[in-house]
Amino acid sequence: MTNNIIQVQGVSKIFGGLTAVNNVNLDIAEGSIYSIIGPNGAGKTTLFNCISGFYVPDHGTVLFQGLVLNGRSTDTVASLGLSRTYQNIRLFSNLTAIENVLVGQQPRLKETWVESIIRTHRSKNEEKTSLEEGFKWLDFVGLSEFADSIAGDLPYGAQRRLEIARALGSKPSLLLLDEPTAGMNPQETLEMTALIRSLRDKFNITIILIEHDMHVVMGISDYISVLDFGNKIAEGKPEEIQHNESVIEAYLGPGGAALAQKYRRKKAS
Amino acid sequence: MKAMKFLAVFMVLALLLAACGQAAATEAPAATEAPAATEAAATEAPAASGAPEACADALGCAVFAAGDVIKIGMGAPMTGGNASYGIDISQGATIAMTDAGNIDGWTFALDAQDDGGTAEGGAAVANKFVADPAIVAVAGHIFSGATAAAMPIYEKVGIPMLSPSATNPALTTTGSTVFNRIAFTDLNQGNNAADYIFNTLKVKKLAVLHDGSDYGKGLADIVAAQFVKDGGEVVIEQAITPGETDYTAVLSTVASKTPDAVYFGGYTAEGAVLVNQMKTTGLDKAIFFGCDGTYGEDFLTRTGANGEGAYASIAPASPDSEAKTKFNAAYLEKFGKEAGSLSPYTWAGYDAAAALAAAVKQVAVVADGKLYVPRAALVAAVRGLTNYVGLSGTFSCQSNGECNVDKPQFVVVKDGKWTNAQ
Amino acid sequence: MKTLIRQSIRTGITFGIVQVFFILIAFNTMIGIMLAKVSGIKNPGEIPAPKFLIAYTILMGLWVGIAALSKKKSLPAGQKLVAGFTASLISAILVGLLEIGMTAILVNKIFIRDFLTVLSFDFIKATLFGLTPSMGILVTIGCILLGSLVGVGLNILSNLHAVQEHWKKDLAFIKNISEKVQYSIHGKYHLIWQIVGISLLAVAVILIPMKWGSYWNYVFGTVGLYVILGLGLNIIVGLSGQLVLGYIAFFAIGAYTMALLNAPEPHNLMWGFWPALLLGVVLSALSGLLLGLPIMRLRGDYLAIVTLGFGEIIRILLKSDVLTNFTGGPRGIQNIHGPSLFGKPFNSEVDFVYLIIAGVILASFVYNRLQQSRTGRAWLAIREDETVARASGVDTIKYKLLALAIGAAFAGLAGGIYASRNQFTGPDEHALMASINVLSLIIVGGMGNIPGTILGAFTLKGLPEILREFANFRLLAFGALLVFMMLSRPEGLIPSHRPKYSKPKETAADLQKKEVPHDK
Amino acid sequence: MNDPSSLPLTPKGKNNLQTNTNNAVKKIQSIQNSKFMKLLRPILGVVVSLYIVFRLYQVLVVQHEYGPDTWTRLLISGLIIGGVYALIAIGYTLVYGILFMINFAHGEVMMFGAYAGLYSFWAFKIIPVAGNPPTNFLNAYPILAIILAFLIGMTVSATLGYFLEKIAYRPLRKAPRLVPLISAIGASIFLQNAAMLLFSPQLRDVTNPEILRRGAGWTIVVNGSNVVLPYTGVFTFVLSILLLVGLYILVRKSKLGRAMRATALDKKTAALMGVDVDSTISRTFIISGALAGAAGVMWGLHNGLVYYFVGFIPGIKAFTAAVLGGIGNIPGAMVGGLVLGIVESMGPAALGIDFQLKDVLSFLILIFVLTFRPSGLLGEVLSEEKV
Repeated sequence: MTNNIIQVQGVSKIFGGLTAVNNVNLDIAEGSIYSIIGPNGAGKTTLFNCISGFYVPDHGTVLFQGLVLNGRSTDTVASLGLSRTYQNIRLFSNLTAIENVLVGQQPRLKETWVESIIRTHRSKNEEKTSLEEGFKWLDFVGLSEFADSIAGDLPYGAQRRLEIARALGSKPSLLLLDEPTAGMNPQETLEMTALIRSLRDKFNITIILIEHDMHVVMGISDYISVLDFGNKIAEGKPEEIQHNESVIEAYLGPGGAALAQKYRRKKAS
Repeated sequence: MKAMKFLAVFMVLALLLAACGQAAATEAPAATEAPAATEAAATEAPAASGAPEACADALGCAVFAAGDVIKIGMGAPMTGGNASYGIDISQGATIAMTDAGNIDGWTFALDAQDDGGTAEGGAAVANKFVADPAIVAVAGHIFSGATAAAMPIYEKVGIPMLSPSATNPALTTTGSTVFNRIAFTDLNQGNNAADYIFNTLKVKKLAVLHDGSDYGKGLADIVAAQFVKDGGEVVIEQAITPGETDYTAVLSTVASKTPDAVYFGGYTAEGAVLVNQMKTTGLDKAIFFGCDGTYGEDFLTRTGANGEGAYASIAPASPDSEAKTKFNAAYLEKFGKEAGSLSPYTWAGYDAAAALAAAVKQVAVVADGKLYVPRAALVAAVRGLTNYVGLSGTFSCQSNGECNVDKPQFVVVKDGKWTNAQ
Repeated sequence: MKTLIRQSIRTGITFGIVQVFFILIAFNTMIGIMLAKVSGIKNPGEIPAPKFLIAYTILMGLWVGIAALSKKKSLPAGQKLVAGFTASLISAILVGLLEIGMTAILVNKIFIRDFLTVLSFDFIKATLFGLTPSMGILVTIGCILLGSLVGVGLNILSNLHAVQEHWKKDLAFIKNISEKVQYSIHGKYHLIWQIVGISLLAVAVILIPMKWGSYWNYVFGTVGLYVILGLGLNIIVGLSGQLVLGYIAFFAIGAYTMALLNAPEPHNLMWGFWPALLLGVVLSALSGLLLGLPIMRLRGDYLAIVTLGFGEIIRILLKSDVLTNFTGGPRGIQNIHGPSLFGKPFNSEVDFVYLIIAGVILASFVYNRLQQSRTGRAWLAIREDETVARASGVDTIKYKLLALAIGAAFAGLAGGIYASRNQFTGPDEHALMASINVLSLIIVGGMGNIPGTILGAFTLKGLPEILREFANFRLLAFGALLVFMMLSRPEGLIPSHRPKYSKPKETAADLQKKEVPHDK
Repeated sequence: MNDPSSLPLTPKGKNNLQTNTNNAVKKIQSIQNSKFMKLLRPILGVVVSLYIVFRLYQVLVVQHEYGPDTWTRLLISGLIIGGVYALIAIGYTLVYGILFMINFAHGEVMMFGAYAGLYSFWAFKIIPVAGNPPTNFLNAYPILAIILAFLIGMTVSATLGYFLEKIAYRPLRKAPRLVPLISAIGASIFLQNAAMLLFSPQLRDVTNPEILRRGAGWTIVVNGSNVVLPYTGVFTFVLSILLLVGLYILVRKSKLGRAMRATALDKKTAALMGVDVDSTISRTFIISGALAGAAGVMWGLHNGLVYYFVGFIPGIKAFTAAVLGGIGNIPGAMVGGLVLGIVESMGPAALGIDFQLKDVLSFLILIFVLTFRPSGLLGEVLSEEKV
């Protein structure tokens, strides 16, 4: 049996009259890189929000390592080992980079406020190790030299990576990345792809990815689901998705499949 | 750079102002033989080194060189929502300083400081006065909270107080030697008012209102208790929020109890509004009975025809003595306002300051070109005030510091004027 | 040139209005009296001698002149002259118009004082310098022009090359020294400097209160209490980002706990100072929690208005008839007993100053420790972005409640000391303005740091005391200064900086040895 | 694999089990926590509602304290004060909607309007008009006099509002949000004391024209007793409602209204679309100032009392009303104002508590409403971005 780290079972989310996510099922294997793609407004981020606890689904359940996540507050979800980043970067922009990463470690720390005041042996140790780990994460995403810079002042690409470092602070077993390469140039995109891959390879973190850049998606995904108007219209390995007609139609509109066929043939010839 | 510049300007400004303050504080008398200002003085003063024969006082003397001014302090709310009291009373007291004349050329001046009417401000002002050797006595403070906080500070150095308006009954129960007041005591006024309402006005159902202040509530509680004791019925007791201009809601509920009269403990500001709004809320037949806080010319102008038949209680002084007329004219000339239009305590403010000046005159000694004001003697002189005739009454201080224990005189508005009631 | 003149006319009108306003509130005579006092006249009376009013008018002109040329450094001298002259002429004309009006009042003996109180005949005569009206007006205009010319002259002079060079040199010298000092503070003598600094501070703290009179001890004691309050509110507003406007309610709870447990009236419990203080702190913290529970979902200004309401509720309840028997009602509670330590009772301002200093040190210590810990970072994260903080695993409700409780506890501490120092507390001590004062002090000082809070407390509580000489102008001046400070330094007098974290040393070494970036 | 121990992570598939047990413990705790928190609010709601119903039952049915005449009086008084609150609250809501700042000095703007009205009426009283008997401008042309007084009051307050924004708030538009608040507080203190020094701290009475005499009114008979419907009160209420409706139409329909809404939503984009943001904000302040001025003159006409502190309490109340109704929301401010007015006048009587505690009651209502509807009765109208 494959070890499914997360199971999305029949999840729907309705805003007013609009069904943003409709009866979506996902089974995501541990240690995989799983991409969710779809045109703008397809409900990808809403689905993300349902998984990470920002929204409570109207129907269906989300199981994480066998535990039901529905209705859990986001901080509980985070402490269970599920971290995320955001489509439009949401760093603590007046804090320094290292402080951002230290905040990310919150769910694992045990120091209480009384200990903070008295500064016990344990709290000293904890502070020291969390600082060490924080710097290691900054190193890992290549930002150690910016440790004391204000997060809001960092260049765009660095902010994206810092967001990932912050999410890693809680030692997650599942990481949700919402368009991690949006707005990056090809070089930065390459680096980001490598970073994502090494996260899985080195630390066995399962990764769910929302992404528009098909090069990235096809390059690193183990498995892909496609959403359109809140419905899952296809899933499969990258090659399968590439040739799935309903996917192409979703992206290119009716008649798109034929168009793509023609284009592909042309390219091949 | 900008930061540096700003800070520099700021610091210089602050220093300059502080220097001004220092200059003002120290410029007055050349020296104090027994330096009352410092902490040490309180305990060591009697041993005052080299005190001249002119000053043989347990607490030392305030010493004034030629040209110095004898200062009488006053702590009063000069800013904030109650500023009209402080400004008015200090203006009344200023005129007293002019009228007090001089002692062989040494004149009096009022040093009125803003205490905001709060304990914090009261203590700050008291500490400032204690540090100023030219302050011999304090006409104040105005509000009870400030007074309570200031009392122990003056007590240590022997500065006598004579408050025109702090009515909190507890103030005279702490055994303070320096605190005295010419304000009416609530007990005296309230009991008499209740008796008068029950016996003379034949009121059987009374509504009691107050403004939630120390003064108003104290008075209202006493009236209510005494009225019940007399055999009447207090149909409703309500507190209103001071400073507002619409009391129709509370008056409507009062009206539903159909009282024969409404007693109000508080000041003109709210009293006049109540009187005006009683007419539209179904209380048009009830008698309005105020206290010394609602008495004054201002009440008449603000209520007009609505005020006809309203009662108040005042200290028994002839309402239009010659001195009072003269004072009213001087006040209008100097401050552009009718006396009593800012607060009902204008005359009391004058009286407090004038009585203190009189006490200073009584104890001051002139020797070798200097004026000595012995502090302990002054404290005793103020406490010993007997039959002092002021604008707002005749005062004799008792051993606890209450100086106004006469029975109140009741007055009623008749044809737009306050007239003595039967 | 045209725009320059237009600008100058606008400046002139603005300053003309300001000066008319100043005269209508009798600011001129007040400054005149201050000038007289400074120049050594002991009792200048209520209306100062004409020469001081003339000096005031020249000063006003100087101000116009300088203001007309602000932000116009590079203009040639001739144009500066024109700008200054235009501005001052316009404002002088406005003042002149006012004085013509006042003359009419004077000549026709109109009683205007029901509308504008200060315009007594004596005052009008004094404003015209005791001269005939026409002469008075001319002298006024002349003085303003003269003053502005002096201002322009000063401006031109200070912008001369030589003068500027001189300034630059001086500045460079100062900067050099300060850099050296900073270097040595941060450099290898770090520890020594720290020790020297702390011991100097300690000596000052121990010695200075003895030298001050009781007045300055009282003032600085008050400042100290507001430092504690400021630090507490800083935890709530500055660190965890919750705008609380009724903070003084917690102060009231501390003060009343002390008062009820430690005064003969109304309950005569007489617990003694220390237990009462402790209970006050605990009760304040609990009330912070209780207030926090129902309103945790609110943010920003909603929270502000709700807490403002809470503050008012506490004040009104303390004052109300319902609780009179319990709290003493509007009378407040008197005769609160002070503390004693090892048998020595505290009975002077000096003793209390030491107690307050101890309180400030305790509060700063706790604040500092919390700020630099996991807790502090959680608060900052909540302040920055509550949703993300939550998704990063910060239990936001817990930390927000914690901030409220600890902040409230600080206020309770300050309240307890305050009540026993004044030996009195009453409901009107704890009005809305007091809350606003505390909020203002942390923002004026610079939010989120201890030195800022201390400077803010000095400014906000010390300044009104310094401004005492201004009598009833003092709150006016205070309000204007508050606006001015916000305009000139919106980030506060001492802005906060984020702390620097140095990479733990052995880790760096470890990394070099072990960690070489690998990809599979 | 290369040395995973150097990194602070659970190596592949090793420690997940342990993490899970830890998590399980945590999970249980957090469930307890969240259940408690979730139940807290409804329990609070039920308890408070039950208590209110119980008190109402006691006062209205058991004790039967007040007859319908009293209730009518209370309702009238509440509606009138509520109308004024609403008018002031609009000023807060407009400014808050566009700048997200509490214009703390708004009450003082109203106070200056009240003074302007006061002095206008005085001046009109002095101007003589020939006739038999000779009368004065105020009573000869009362309607014109009232209109003029309102115009003067509104102009003064609008001017003040304009300069307030220009001097004290505009330079701070990019500063952190608390900074303009403190600036506003400073301006409020300044204006209060300026009024005190200019006009003296005396409490003044407004001279009403004869047709709007204070205390006079239509009499209606309720339950056998006369209830007075004062002219000034009716005038105040009707005028407030008219002004509010007018403003609502202005904001909904006019070009300026569109510009205001656009600026409120997103200043940058609005500027790109050709909206002059600065002048729109200035005009917002002018409008809110004018409304406050009108409220001030009404205050004088109805309550008859003007002094330098007169704006402070209505200012705070009106802000409460704006928040109660949902800030940024014009109908909300109106509803909030009226609700607050009625709660203040009828609440203490209905619940049988002291009138002294009416402010406690209104703030408790505020806390209660916000606990269940965190964005006010009618919901806030604010841009997403700001939150």
